[in-house]
Order: sequence, then C-alpha cells, then structure tokens
Amino acid sequence: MKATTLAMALMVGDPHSDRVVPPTGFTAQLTSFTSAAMAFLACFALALSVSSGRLADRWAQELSQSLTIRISAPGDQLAVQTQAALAVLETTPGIEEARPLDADEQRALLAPWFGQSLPIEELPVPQLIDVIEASDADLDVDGLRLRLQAEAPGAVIDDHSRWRRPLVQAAQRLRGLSALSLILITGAMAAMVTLAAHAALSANRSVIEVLRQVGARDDYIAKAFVRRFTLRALGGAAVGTIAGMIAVALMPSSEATAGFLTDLGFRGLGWLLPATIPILAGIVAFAATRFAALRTLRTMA
Amino acid sequence: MKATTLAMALMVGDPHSDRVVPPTGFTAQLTSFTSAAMAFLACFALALSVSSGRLADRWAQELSQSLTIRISAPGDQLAVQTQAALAVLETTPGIEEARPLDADEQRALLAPWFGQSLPIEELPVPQLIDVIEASDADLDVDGLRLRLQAEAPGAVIDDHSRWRRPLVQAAQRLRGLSALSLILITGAMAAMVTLAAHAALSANRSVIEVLRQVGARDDYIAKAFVRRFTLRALGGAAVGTIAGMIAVALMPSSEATAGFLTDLGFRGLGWLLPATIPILAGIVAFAATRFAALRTLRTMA
Amino acid sequence: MIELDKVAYSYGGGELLSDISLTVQPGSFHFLTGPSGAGKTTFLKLMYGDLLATAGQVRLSGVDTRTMSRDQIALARRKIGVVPQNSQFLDHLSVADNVALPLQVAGRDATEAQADLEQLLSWVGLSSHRDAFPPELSGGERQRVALARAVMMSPDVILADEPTGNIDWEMSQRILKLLVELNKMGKTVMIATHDLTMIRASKAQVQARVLRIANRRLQLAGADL
Amino acid sequence: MIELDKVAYSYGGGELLSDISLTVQPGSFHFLTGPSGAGKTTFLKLMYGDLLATAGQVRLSGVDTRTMSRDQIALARRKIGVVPQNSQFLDHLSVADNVALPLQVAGRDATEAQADLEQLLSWVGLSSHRDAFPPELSGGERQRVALARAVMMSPDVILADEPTGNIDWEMSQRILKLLVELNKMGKTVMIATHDLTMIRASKAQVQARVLRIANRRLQLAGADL
Ligand SMILES: Nc1ncnc2c1ncn2[C@@H]1O[C@H](COP(=O)(O)OP(=O)(O)OP(=O)(O)O)[C@@H](O)[C@H]1O
Ligand SMILES: Nc1ncnc2c1ncn2[C@@H]1O[C@H](COP(=O)(O)OP(=O)(O)OP(=O)(O)O)[C@@H](O)[C@H]1O
Ligand SMILES: [Mg+2]
Ligand SMILES: [Mg+2]
Repeated sequence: MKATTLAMALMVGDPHSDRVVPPTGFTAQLTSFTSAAMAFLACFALALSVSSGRLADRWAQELSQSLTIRISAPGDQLAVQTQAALAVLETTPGIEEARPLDADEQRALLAPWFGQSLPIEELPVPQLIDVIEASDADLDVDGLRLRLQAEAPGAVIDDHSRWRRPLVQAAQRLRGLSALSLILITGAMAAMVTLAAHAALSANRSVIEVLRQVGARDDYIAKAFVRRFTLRALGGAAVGTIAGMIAVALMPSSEATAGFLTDLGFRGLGWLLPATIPILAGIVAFAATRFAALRTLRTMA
Repeated sequence: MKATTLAMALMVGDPHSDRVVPPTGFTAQLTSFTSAAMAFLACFALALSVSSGRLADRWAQELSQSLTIRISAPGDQLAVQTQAALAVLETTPGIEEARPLDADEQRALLAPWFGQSLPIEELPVPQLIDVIEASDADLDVDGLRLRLQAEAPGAVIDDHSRWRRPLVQAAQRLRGLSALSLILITGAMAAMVTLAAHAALSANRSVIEVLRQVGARDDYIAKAFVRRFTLRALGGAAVGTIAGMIAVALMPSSEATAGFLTDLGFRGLGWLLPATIPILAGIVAFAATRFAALRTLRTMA
Repeated sequence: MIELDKVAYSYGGGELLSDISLTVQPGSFHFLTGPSGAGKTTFLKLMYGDLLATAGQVRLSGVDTRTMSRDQIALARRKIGVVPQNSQFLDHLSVADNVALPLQVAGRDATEAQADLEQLLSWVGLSSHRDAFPPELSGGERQRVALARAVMMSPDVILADEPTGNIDWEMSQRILKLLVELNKMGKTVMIATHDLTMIRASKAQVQARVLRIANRRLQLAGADL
Repeated sequence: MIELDKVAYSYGGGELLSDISLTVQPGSFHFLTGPSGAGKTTFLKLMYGDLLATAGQVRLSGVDTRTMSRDQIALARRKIGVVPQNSQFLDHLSVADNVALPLQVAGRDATEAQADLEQLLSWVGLSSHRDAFPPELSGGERQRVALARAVMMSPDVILADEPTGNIDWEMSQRILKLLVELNKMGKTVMIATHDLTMIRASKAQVQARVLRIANRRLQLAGADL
C-alpha cells in the first residue's frame, strides 16, 4: 500500500527531496553500470533461453513419433512372422497404430533405388510395418526388440528418427541453463544494487545527519535516496537491455546453414520480452534501496 | 617493474599500511560479492565454452568426410554415365578419391534388405560411387550437383553425413558465444571493481586527508587500498569460482542419453582452467584499484 | 517549554550526567558552561531528542522524548534551531540553499522567505558568500552559516553549541546581539560556551542564567563570573 | 626555517593574501590573528605545503614548495606537526593509535615511543580516553588529541590552527604551557587564534611575536594587545 504510493510518487517526482542527495558519486555510477552490464548479460541469457526453447519445440515436433519394422524371411515364413510381429505390437504399451505396408507403398519406397518398374512380387523383398507411437506414452524400444526377437526372428527395428531425441533433450537443457543464469544474473543484480545503496547511504552519513537535524522525516530522506537509485538502476538497465538487444539482433544469422543456434534471438512479439528486464531491475532496485535506506536510518537513530 | 614489486609486497603483506584503511564497509562487501557473482557466472560460461568446444571437435571428427553418388539409368546408359560422373569428380576440387563400388560391395549393402542371395546382375540396381572428401578443402556440394546433372542426369548425391554439419557449426557457435560472454563478464567485473575502488576512495576522503597530513606518501596510501581491494576481489572470485565449479560438477549428467550438453563441465586437467578466474580477477582488481587510487590521490592534491 | 526531570545519561560506561532537573521557560536566555568533556554537548542533544535520557524524563511541550515516535521527534525539531559544535552541511548545495534547507525539508516555499534569508546572511556577515559551497568556507564562516540555518525557520528555541569557538571578538559580539534580539522577540535561547568573556559581555544586554555542568551535576553559576 | 617571500594566494576569485614576506626562525614563537575569513588557515596551509602559493615563494629549509615533488612534501610534513582547525581522525583506530599514526606512517616502531605517548596523553588530559574511538570524543577532546598527534613525532615546527577553540580556560592554559615548553626545547611554534586572552596570558611565559592578517596583508601587532 505504502510502497505503491511511494512508487507512484517516484514516477511523478519530487524535485524538493531530490536535491538534498549529492548528485553524483561513484556508487551512483556503479549502480548504473552494474544494472547496464547485468541487463546486457540478462538479455543474452534470455535470447539463448528463448532460442533454445524454440529449437527444442521444433525438434520435438519433427520427431516423427514413428518407427519402421522390417521383416526379412524366406517366402513362406514372411506372412507368419508378420502376423506374429503385429500381435506383439498390439500388446505393446505406447503404440498407437501398427500397419503393414502394401506392395504399392513398398514399391514407392524402393523406387529411388530401382525405378518404378521393380517386380516386387517376384523379389525376396522384406515386409515393412509402419508403427506410430502414442504421443503421450514412452515406448520401450529395447523391450520391444527383445520380444520381437522371440516371436518374429526376422524382424529388425529401424529406429531412424530416434537420433534426434538427445538433441531435443540438449536444447531443453540449454533452455534450462539459460533460465538458471537469468535467475542468477537477476539475483546478483539485486544484491549489487542493495550493496551499492548501502554504500551510498553510509558514504552520505553526514548528509543524513544534516537532514535529521533540520527536522527531516525518515520517509523524506529514504525517498530521496530510493528515487535516485531506482532511476539509476532503471536507466542503466534500459541502456544495457537496448545494447543487448542490438547485439542479439546483430548476431550473424546464416540462414543458409539454417539450423541450431543460427537463429539466436527473438521473434515477433518476443522482442517485447527483454523490455521486462529494466522494469524488473527498477522494481528490484526500488525494493532493495528502500529496504537498505529504512534499515540504515533506523540504525543511525 | 614497480607494479611487480608492489604485487610482491601485496603477497607478503604490510600490516602497517593495512590498518589505516577502515576494515569494513559496504563497498568492500560489494567488491567481494561482485567478484564472487561474476566468477560464478564466468565459471558457467567457461564450462559451456569448454563443453561445446569439445562437442564441436567430436562431431567434426565423426563427420565421415564422405558421400555416396547413386546413378540409376537404363542398362546401357549406366556405364556411360558412371564414367561421366567419375570424370566430373576427378576435376572437382576438394575430393580425394572417387571409386565405383563393385558388385560384391553393392550386394553387401543391399543384404539387410534382400538377403545375400540377391541376383544383383539381373536387377536394375543403380551403380554407387563412394566419394572421400579431402580433409583440408571444403567441397562445394551444390556446385557438384549441378555439374553432375549436366554430365550424368541419372546421378543423385546421397549426402547422408551432411546433416551433422550444422550441428558442428552450432556447437562452434555456442563456444564462441560462451567465450564472448566470458569476455563480457570479465570486462564488467573489471569496471565494477574499478568503480567500487573509486567509491571506496571517495568515501574515505577524510582518511586520505588525515594520512596526508601526517606525512604519508601516495604510494603508502595507494598500497593500503590496493591490497585491500585486490585481496577482496581475489577472495570473492575464489569463493565464486569454487561455488561455480561445484554447481557445474553437480549438473545432472545423464550418461544414458549421452549426447550434447549432457556432459557439461570440465574433464581431467580441464578442472584447472577455472582456477585462472580468481587469478585474473586479482590481477584486474590490482590494476583497477591502483589506477583508481593514484588518479584519485592526484586529483586530491 | 523544555522540562528535564531527574535526567541521567550514560554512553555505556559510568553516568556522564546524573539527576538533572531544569525547566527552560519560553523566552528565557541560558548559558551553559563547564570544562571540556563535562557533557555540555550531550546535554543539548538530550534537549532536542538526538539522545534519549537513560533515566528520568525530558519533556518537549509536555511529551516525554522517549515516548515520541521518530516522526514526532522530526516534527519537534522543526521548532528547535540547533547550532552544532561541529556543523555539517550539504556540500553540494550553496550557502544560501543550506540556510534555506529547513524550509525545504518542511515542504515550505523558500522563495517566500527570500528577504529573511538575505537579511540573515548579511547579519552574520556572509552576504558575499551566499553562492559559495560549504567546503570553501573558513571555520568561523561555517559556524555563522550554521547559526543562520538554525534561525531560518524562526524556531521557538535556539540551542547553540560553542557558536563562537572559531570566531573573532567583534563577530562574536554581533552574533550575541543577534541572539539577544531573537530572545527579545520571545524565543528561548541556550548557548553552550567556554568563552567567559562572552558571558560577561552579555550581562549588559540580557537577563541570562548561567548553568554549569561539573561532576555530573547541573549547577547555577553566575555570581562568580 | 620557513621563509615566505612576496607570497600571494588566491582561491580563484580575487587575491586573499598579497605580498606576504616572513621569515620564521627556528625556535621562534608566533601567534597569528585576524578576523574570521581573513586567511589564517590559508596562511598555515601555505606553510606546510598543503596549498601552493599563486605568486612568490614559500621555502621549507630553503626549497620552494612549488618545486617539490609530492613525495618530498610528504617527507617535509613529517617535520611539521599540524593541528588543523577541524581535526579529523581515523575513526576505526583508538585515540592512542591515532596519536601514534605519524610514527606508523613514517615506518617507525610505535612501541619504542610508548612512554612518550602515555605522557603526552596525560598532559592533554586524555589518559582515560586512550582506548576510546574518535567519534566518541567531545569537541575539546578532539582538539587535544589532534595536538597530541601533531607533537608525537617531535617535529621541528608546530602549526596549530585554533587549538583551543573548543576548550575551557584551564585546559587552554595547560595546552599553552605544553607549547611553550616545546618551544623552550627549540621547536618553532605558530598558533592561529582569535583568543586574545590566551595571547595576553602567554606574555609572561614566552617571547612571542603576534602577527595579524588584515586586508590581505600581514602586519605585526603586539603593542595594542
Ligand atoms: N558517542 C559517545 N560514546 C561514548 N562516549 C561519548 C560519546 N560522545 C561523547 N562521549 C563522552 O562523553 C563526555 C562528554 O561529551 P560532550 O561532547 O557532551 O562534552 P562537552 O561538554 O560538550 O565537551 P567540549 O566542551 O569538549 O565539547 C566526553 O568525555 C566524551 O568522551
Ligand atoms: N577551498 C576554498 N575555495 C574557495 N574559497 C575558499 C576556500 N577555502 C577558503 N576560502 C575562502 O578564503 C577565505 C579565508 O579562509 P581561511 O579559512 O583561510 O580563513 P580564516 O582566517 O582561517 O578564518 P576563520 O578564523 O574563520 O577560520 C574565506 O573567506 C573562505 O571563504
Ligand atoms: Mg561539546
Ligand atoms: Mg581558519
């Protein structure tokens, strides 16, 4: 409640209480610079987090959630083993559909190798079964392989899309890492602004004593410092964020080899995301300085 | 020369000049904390850089540096187009060797599909050419494709190993990014320590005046501050680095899905790498504080 | 009215001031003397709530300072002009702004009081220094700025701690005259000083009580000066 | 020996001090008076190289302060004990450590001088405050600690700026006596003060010259005191 009122007064400004705090000083510069540097780093971490998140999503979608089972067996065995394999697949959890391909489909698959005119019926072509995984369950491929070996010894699982799975995990991990560093950066900034505010307050001990002596209330004194520091942090973070956004935008993005981190950055409305950084910095600075100021003023009774 | 002597004096310690600087203060805490936080972030960035570098190298090795060309053509055309393709390949820069596969090799390749008994001579099986790239040159695959189209219209390049190339690039890019943030973090730390030193010096203006008055030389005063700050930065960075190394070591590494960032961290002697962080921080703090101190002392003449 | 009722004060060691009772009537004029380290500054700080009595009561307008909130003490101070022994200023503001600071802190418009400000500065002989900054002042000039600042709000009470410690005889007389004049306008004045010649000089101008702190107690001096 | 040769000083505005020549002989005793803001403190600062003359020469042992390096000035100061008007201390060190600070800065062993230290503290009446910290001192106590610090190194010259501004009469006499005694040991003493009663009291004890700064010039006063 009180904090809200203060935050409002902050925006409106109070030229009176403003002037009583010395205008410059290295702690002030330190606050601005720290906010700027941390905002810059935060911008990078955010971009990395967003990009790797986007990548993880895209790759996850591209995981075709399917595999192929190839059954090679002497002519008479082929149909029997196919039926056995289908029976096994039917009782395997995590499988939505298992469907043997017909001759035309198999021919289409082999066309690039042998042309359209392949007499597929006359050749010992293996039977293919297209398996679609359930999207919500996790298929135990190794278990399936063992069971198939028992029931249909000619069956081979072609796990062609699986190689991408660790990449998705990696991208998700990268997103987690960047989010973690985002939190670390924010925390570090909060601590630094708090310490800088403390340092400024103790460097300005005589200013506080003078103000006390002429009848200034704690709130008046705190407000002057808080406003100064919040604006510094806000300004610094804004500059740092803009610099960070420019740096991210300037990252060479080689569309030719379109791939992984080559599209590091924000997209569309995503560019609004970093705008939260200075706002967050301002809020953190406001809370940190106010806490520091009121605490210092109480101990300086 | 002088700086070296000073750096040595720093290590040996001078309890005399030490006591004249007030022992605590928020700027001191700020310096320690900033160094610690930045060292922690630097440790992460370093780990990411090392891991992605290692990954890029591994993947680059795994790139088999080879591709296959498949020529499908009516029986009589096949040999002609194969010769044409080989001629093209011979004049293409970046190719070390191009060799058509013989019947046995082709049969072995097709075995999983059709079994060993395939009458390969009777089927319209395409001719395969195995191409080995030169390791030092970069092959222009698109250019090669165009030229082959003109000379041997039935030729198709099977670029099977190429999908990994963008991943290698991505890993290299990630290494570059982490190295960049490492530089940014170091720069930010240097600036923060310099500003904190400036802030401490101007907060201790009266201390400096007193020391001046009783006949202290600039060097004596500077040394006291420099030592204080260098040790703070060194200590803070050491704590931050150790915390960062622990955090990196604790990162869950799922060997099962062994892959990309799942082995984030250092290996073997690589664990010595982060030890450079506090040393670097100490050197930066030493230089920054000494610069700040002597400058401030000169302006306070 | 400021009342001290069996007040004692200790900084942690033994008692510095013991069992001190005094009623400072509005419009009265007091000198406070005593050897260096006797507790004069401490006594004045008790009177404006900068220190709180460790025993007994200090009452400002009837309210015990120990029961006052921090805001209440701040408000009470706006009616008490203090000239500290070691005066401090806002070094980034001009002399004129420093003198006007109490008005600004109280949220009042300093431009209204412009005439008062100029008159006050001329009285303490600092008209030519109105735009100087405090670090550029001499020791005596600082004391005079502090006096002007204390008087600026037209407070009911003026507490001055060694206001002429660094000031030459002629200027001291001017300042004494200013304080006497303010006293004649009804303001309460208390001056801590070790300058006995100043106390003697005041006798012709004002009916002053001379208090003396010695051996932790407050005594009435006067006849022996 | 300190020589001033047609010295002038200006803070940037008009000249504050003009055409001042003076030779301070070793072992001499000077008082420096003048109205507040006349330039007494400025004059003393010129004498120990804290300010550099804007015209003319100030020579310490024959060397112009303007040609001295910063290190040379620092070394010269070790032979000049200064009691500033507004004395400052290292607030985190005890009174005893502050008094011993000049020794420490000069790299000398303070334990050797332990006896001197205790004697000095007892002379200025602060033996009981030897372990106190400067912010806990009264105004007069601070001035006495500053005096003890200035004297500690046994300097050739003692420059004291209003050393008794906040000190009662009895203690002032003690301090004057200390300075006279040091002067008898051959040390040069210069005291800036506005306290004419102190100057008068000194006449019985020492042959002192009284200088007066007025209208930018240095005059010899004396007969009229
Ligand atoms: N903050 C403090 N902590 C501990 N002791 C203190 C503190 N402030 C003052 N004292 C002690 O209390 C005593 C009285 O101090 P005070 O400043 O009231 O003296 P004073 O009468 O004003 O002296 P002076 O004439 O020298 O200014 C002194 O001995 C001083 O050392
Ligand atoms: N740093 C400065 N910048 C500008 N002017 C200054 C500076 N220091 C002093 N002055 C001015 O120079 C004049 C002389 O100052 P100084 O301190 O020498 O006087 P003083 O004789 O010691 O006076 P007092 O008896 O009041 O201490 C004053 O008017 C003062 O305002
Ligand atoms: Mg006092
Ligand atoms: Mg002076």
